[in-house]
Amino acid sequence: MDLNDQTEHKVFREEVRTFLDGNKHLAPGESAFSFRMRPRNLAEDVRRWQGLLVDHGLTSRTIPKAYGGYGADVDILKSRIIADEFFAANVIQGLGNQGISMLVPTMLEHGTEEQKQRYIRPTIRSEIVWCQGYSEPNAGSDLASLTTSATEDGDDFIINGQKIWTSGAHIAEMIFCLVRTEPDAPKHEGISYIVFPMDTPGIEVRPLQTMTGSPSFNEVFFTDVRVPMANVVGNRGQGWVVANSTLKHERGLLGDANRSLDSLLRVRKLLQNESLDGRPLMENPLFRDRFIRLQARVQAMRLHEMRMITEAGKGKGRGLGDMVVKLLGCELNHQLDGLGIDILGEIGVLYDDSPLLRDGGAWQANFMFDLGLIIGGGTAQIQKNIISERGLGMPREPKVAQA
Amino acid sequence: MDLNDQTEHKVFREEVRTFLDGNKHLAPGESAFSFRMRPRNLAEDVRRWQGLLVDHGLTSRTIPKAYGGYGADVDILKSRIIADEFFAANVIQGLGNQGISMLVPTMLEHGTEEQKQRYIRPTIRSEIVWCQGYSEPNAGSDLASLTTSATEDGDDFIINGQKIWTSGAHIAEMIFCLVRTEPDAPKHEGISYIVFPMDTPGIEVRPLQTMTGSPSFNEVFFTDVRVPMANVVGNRGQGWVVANSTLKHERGLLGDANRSLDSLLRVRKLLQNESLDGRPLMENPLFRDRFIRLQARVQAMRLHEMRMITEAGKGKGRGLGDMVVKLLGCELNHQLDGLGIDILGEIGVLYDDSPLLRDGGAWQANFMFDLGLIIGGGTAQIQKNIISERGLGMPREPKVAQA
Amino acid sequence: MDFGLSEEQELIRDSFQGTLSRISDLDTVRQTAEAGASMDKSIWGELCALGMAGLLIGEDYGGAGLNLLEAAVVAEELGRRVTPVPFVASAVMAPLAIGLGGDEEQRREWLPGMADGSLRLGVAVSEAAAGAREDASVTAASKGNDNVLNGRALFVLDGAGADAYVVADGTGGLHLVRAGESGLDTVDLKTIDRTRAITELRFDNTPAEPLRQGDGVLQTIIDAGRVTLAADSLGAGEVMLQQAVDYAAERKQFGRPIASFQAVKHMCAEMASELQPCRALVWYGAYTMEHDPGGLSLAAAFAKSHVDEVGRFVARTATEVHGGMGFTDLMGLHYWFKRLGVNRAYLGSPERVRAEAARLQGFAA
Amino acid sequence: MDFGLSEEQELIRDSFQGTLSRISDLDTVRQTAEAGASMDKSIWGELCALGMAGLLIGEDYGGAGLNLLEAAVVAEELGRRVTPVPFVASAVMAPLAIGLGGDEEQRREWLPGMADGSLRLGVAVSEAAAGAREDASVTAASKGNDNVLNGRALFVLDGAGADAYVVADGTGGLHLVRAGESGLDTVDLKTIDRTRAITELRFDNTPAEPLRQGDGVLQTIIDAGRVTLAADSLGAGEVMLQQAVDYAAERKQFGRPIASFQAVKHMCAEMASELQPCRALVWYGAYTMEHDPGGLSLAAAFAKSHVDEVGRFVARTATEVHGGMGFTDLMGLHYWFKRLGVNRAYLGSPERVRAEAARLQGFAA
Repeated sequence: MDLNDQTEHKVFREEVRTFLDGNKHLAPGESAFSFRMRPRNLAEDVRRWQGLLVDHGLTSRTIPKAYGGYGADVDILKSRIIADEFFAANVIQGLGNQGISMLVPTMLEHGTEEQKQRYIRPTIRSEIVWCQGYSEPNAGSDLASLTTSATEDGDDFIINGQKIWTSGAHIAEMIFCLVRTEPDAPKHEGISYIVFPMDTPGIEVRPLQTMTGSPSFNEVFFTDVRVPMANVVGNRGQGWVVANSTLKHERGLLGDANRSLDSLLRVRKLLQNESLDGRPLMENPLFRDRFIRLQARVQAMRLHEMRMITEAGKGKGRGLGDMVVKLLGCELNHQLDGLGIDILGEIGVLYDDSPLLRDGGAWQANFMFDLGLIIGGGTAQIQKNIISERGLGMPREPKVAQA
Repeated sequence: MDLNDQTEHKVFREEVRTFLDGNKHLAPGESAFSFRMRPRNLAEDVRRWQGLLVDHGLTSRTIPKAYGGYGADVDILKSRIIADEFFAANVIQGLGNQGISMLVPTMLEHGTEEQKQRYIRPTIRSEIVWCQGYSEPNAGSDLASLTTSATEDGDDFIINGQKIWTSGAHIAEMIFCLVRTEPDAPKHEGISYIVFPMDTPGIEVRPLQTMTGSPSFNEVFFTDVRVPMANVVGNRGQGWVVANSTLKHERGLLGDANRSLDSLLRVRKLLQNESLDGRPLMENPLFRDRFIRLQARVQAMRLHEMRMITEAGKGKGRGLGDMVVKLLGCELNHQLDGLGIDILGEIGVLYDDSPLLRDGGAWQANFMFDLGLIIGGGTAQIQKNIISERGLGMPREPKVAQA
Repeated sequence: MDFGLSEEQELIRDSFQGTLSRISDLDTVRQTAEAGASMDKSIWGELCALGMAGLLIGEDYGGAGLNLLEAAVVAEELGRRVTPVPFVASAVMAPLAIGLGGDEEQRREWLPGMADGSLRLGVAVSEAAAGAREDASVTAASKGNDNVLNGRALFVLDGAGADAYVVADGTGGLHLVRAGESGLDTVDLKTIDRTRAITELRFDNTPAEPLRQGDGVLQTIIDAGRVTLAADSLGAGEVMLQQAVDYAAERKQFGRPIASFQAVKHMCAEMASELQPCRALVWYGAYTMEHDPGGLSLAAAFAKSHVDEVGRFVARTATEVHGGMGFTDLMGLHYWFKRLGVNRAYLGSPERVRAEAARLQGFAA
Repeated sequence: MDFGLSEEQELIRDSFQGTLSRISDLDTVRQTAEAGASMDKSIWGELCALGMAGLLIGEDYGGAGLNLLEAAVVAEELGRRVTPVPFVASAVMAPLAIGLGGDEEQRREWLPGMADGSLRLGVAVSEAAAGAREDASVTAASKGNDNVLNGRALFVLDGAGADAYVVADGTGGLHLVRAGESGLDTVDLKTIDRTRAITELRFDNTPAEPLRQGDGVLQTIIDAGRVTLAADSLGAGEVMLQQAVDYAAERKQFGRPIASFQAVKHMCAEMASELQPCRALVWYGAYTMEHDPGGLSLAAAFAKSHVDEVGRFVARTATEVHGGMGFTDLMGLHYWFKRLGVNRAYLGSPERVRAEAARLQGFAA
């Protein structure tokens, strides 16, 4: 175990700091976090910043140069150093949207050379923003039962159906999407993974009102949407396998320890700055104890992430340790939000543009949004199924007898 | 809603108090609670006391006179008054063992006139002590899969098999038992409910060592045990129905709010009497908050019990409100034990005859025993199945397809 | 002993249940909420016609002369329907404040209008009930012949659009302040719960009329408010459970209703188990006001704090059972979620209320 | 950055794992426990031959000169096997106390015997680590040329049969007291955990030798002890989970293995989820002792308090998965249950340790 930087890494850390000193004035002020909460059109400064980071190898480091990346070898510690230094400087990191975190790795693994050439560079530079078309109204946890159909017509597919929970669909240029191309095959085997522009005729995006009051998600309707068959990624009918590699990326993304740390620091500020009957709430032993409990959990998650990164660096496969991250991380964030709300008391139920509101209403918004994340990306129940089955080797739910 | 005594009840309360003033010197000193923990031979004074209570209608009040009871009408409030006054006087109440609480109601409902005449009077007077032969090593939660067999031989059954979790088998004179009399019938339909003496040849009782260190339970082995067919209670093959009425009684019995109240008072004493660094632990805001949380739960359970008693008195059937009592009550007791242990710190892990031990080691013993109760009498998981299916009308687990 | 509702109480429940099912459906709630109105006047009118506003007001003053248990029964129904009308302050705390704390003249002046619903009152007791945030505090002083208030009261329940306010000063005295009085500023505070409104009051030598028999009344109205909020939460929680059960029966995944999955069943069983005993706790809290006033504060503390905790658990778990649908606005589940959220914060958080329960029993200084 | 064990550390783990699987099976544990011995001498001998007792003792004194991380790795294995040998006090806290707090003469006198296992030491620091119960307190005084102790120390770890004791006085000073010294009484205390022994020490002008460089050492050995207990609990918890998974695969009810029921699967998934990140927390706590000593106390507090809570959850849940079988003695599951139970109480309850964590960060006075 060695958590100190070696010489090469000390040099690299200095390089990152130098970059930040010289360029942080160009960084968009908005925190990555609030950006994630409310997808909106990427401001020009965000795209410029992203391009700058790509050019300096401070994001998408390991993407081959041929596809617009930095072409660096995998070096977990360098990634960590980047994250830590950006965090310390309070500067927005490289974007972690669905195109970058999900489409790019999938395409690198399954795409044709032409697809890679065409899509990866603009995606990592955020010149193309993607949305994900997986869930359907009747295919949530049971994703493989999706029914959006793609029927052949010459060299094209004609797509009809509906997607839901499509985050960012209203601002995305492209969608990566699961459609049923082989209606007669068993349900996991008739699905294809396909990409197409969101301005293709026949696509309608409707914002989905959620409990937070801001439409973070959309419904997307397809009516006779014509897409060339060449846009399938991986083999036709094998979309389930292709998508599952992507889903794994999503599950990692959702339980991010940095996000928990950020929340924890905000809770600490509340405890220090808010008062009740004139006394700072940090003096309240119950809240303090809850805070320390959650602090220990955040610390455990951060260190666990470092252990997982190390194991991945040693070429160990993703195991139980990775599977638990989403379940624990989402729950931890929800608990942190709940503590924040409780510390604030009646202030904690204020919303919108109410006077006295703290942190722009983020506490309530996050309390709901993080509950949404416990549900989304595979509900907590599905996560527990996966952990018990794939992680612990327990049997799958037995098949149900036909009545 | 009226929680005050009416004139008749005021008079009755006075009668109970007078009885207690005049007779409490005859009461066995041992509390009902410690008695339950460690079944042992009933001392003569316990039987005498029980007989006295039966004669005065202070227990088994509503059992018909013909069968040795007091023959009183159902009067929930009078039962409550008895319980309250005995509790206040710190005097052991009428016994609540398995014979009285389970066998007697079952026999009243399903027994023949001869069975009632023969068994009820001595049972309620504790002249006969019963044990319950339900669970088997491979039939725990799935009780109906029991395999102890009873094969016909003239007018007798010959019983072979094994029971487990038989509390008090080593001191019981009689057993009420589920055996499979119709091996070819569907599993719920081949079972009979049968009673017989524990000194019948072919019965072997072996104490079962448990985590508490004291053998509260037994295994009971039957080898060619000969029992007259006339000892079946209810119809042959309908033992499942007969037993289920009894199980319901058990489930009520296990989640007794008086027991929780008793634990709560003991926890309060710990908080007041124990100190850390010279300061009473009641000054610790964390323990105090946990105490008040659990106090609210105990209060909720006590009041809920009163509501359920009232509803039963109005002839409403047993519903959701009754089903939750066991689940909540056992969990609550376990939580109270855990708080006691935590308050005691290192003293709380002492055991046996250790110096410094508090309350004879009851805190650890109960922490384990109450966990055993969460498991026993239908695990918490089975309770939740029942609540969701029978209480909330959710569907049963679907049948599993044969592989 | 009879631990249950009387026939009359059941009748009240049924009549509110029937009326509310007709007039307070989700569409109406949604319209009111989305319009930012936090009160539906036609619902208010119909419920006042049923006697809601005068439940706790003596018959001599045009009310029904009933007790807190009846108010709790009604609150539960309002919670079930997340009905957008003022109740806890306007129909419970304020009538009790004036009924118990006002002299005959004050009762004559205020109660009849309150009983028929033509007068609505907000209640400003948050600093006493939940603790003072920011620099909130109210002081009363004499100015000439007048009694005036100065300072700031936050989180005034049912404050928006009220005709007057019952205001607690820092010493526990209660005052009546008319809307539009000189030196009175009101600031609307929006919360996650769009079905009920709170405000902030700012006093600058604002004329106020002291309640002349106010001793000990402040704690009583806080206790009554706590019981009422607990009843409201109980109703909201019960509905969330029922919605979860219903949704699970309909929603299919993996070829079967999700209600047949053990994980979903157990989530529902746990909600049901936690909710069931809450009713007795709420009823008893309400019952003590009339029959064991010395026990009211403790009983109210148990009811409020316990139901708050159960409420948070149920709000979260029922939403989870609904999956993504629970997170959307489509089914409106979040109206109940948010109602439970604010009930928890009002009139003392569970932590604070438990600390009071400890003090009441002599366990803490 | 490398957040993992070195090859050497993995070798140590594997060698203890191999040896323990051979010598510390459940039958042996049970025999020792049922005999009331709380230590198996042949196991002790074999483990000392592997270097267990001298792990943290410098090579100059016959030890392996390793660090707390290696001790944590070993503790996890001992927890996995509920091995009935003294470790936390005898092989971690006492060697550190003398290594850090003793002068060269004291180190020369004690450490070699401790390293080879011929000397076993108990550690009496409960009053400092967990708070004083009853009238426990120890005072040191000079009497002539001698340093003597008076008073009473409770819950002395690894105290039974020890050759000497490291004792903290009320001011934080550390002393060595030999077994059999005049004015020393020992009282054995039985706990639910039959695999390790604690005692009480009573001092009546008992001659004692102060550790001459003791400043700050008391807190360090408490921190090291906390990390070690957390590691022991982690091992015990991991085994309980594995046993639950194995039992569920075997046990059939309703015609299928209970492992196929979602409720059982989810209980196991929850245990696994809670346990997984504990390892990093424990390792990091151990790592700080060498690499970030200023951060040791806080890291140890997080490790101890969090693993304590996870341990209670796992102990209970794994027992539940076993149904009645978990409650019997047959499978011996309760040895792990009880080991987790006492680890929670020793060297500071989670509540107390969290309060310390708050103070360390300046959040509380």
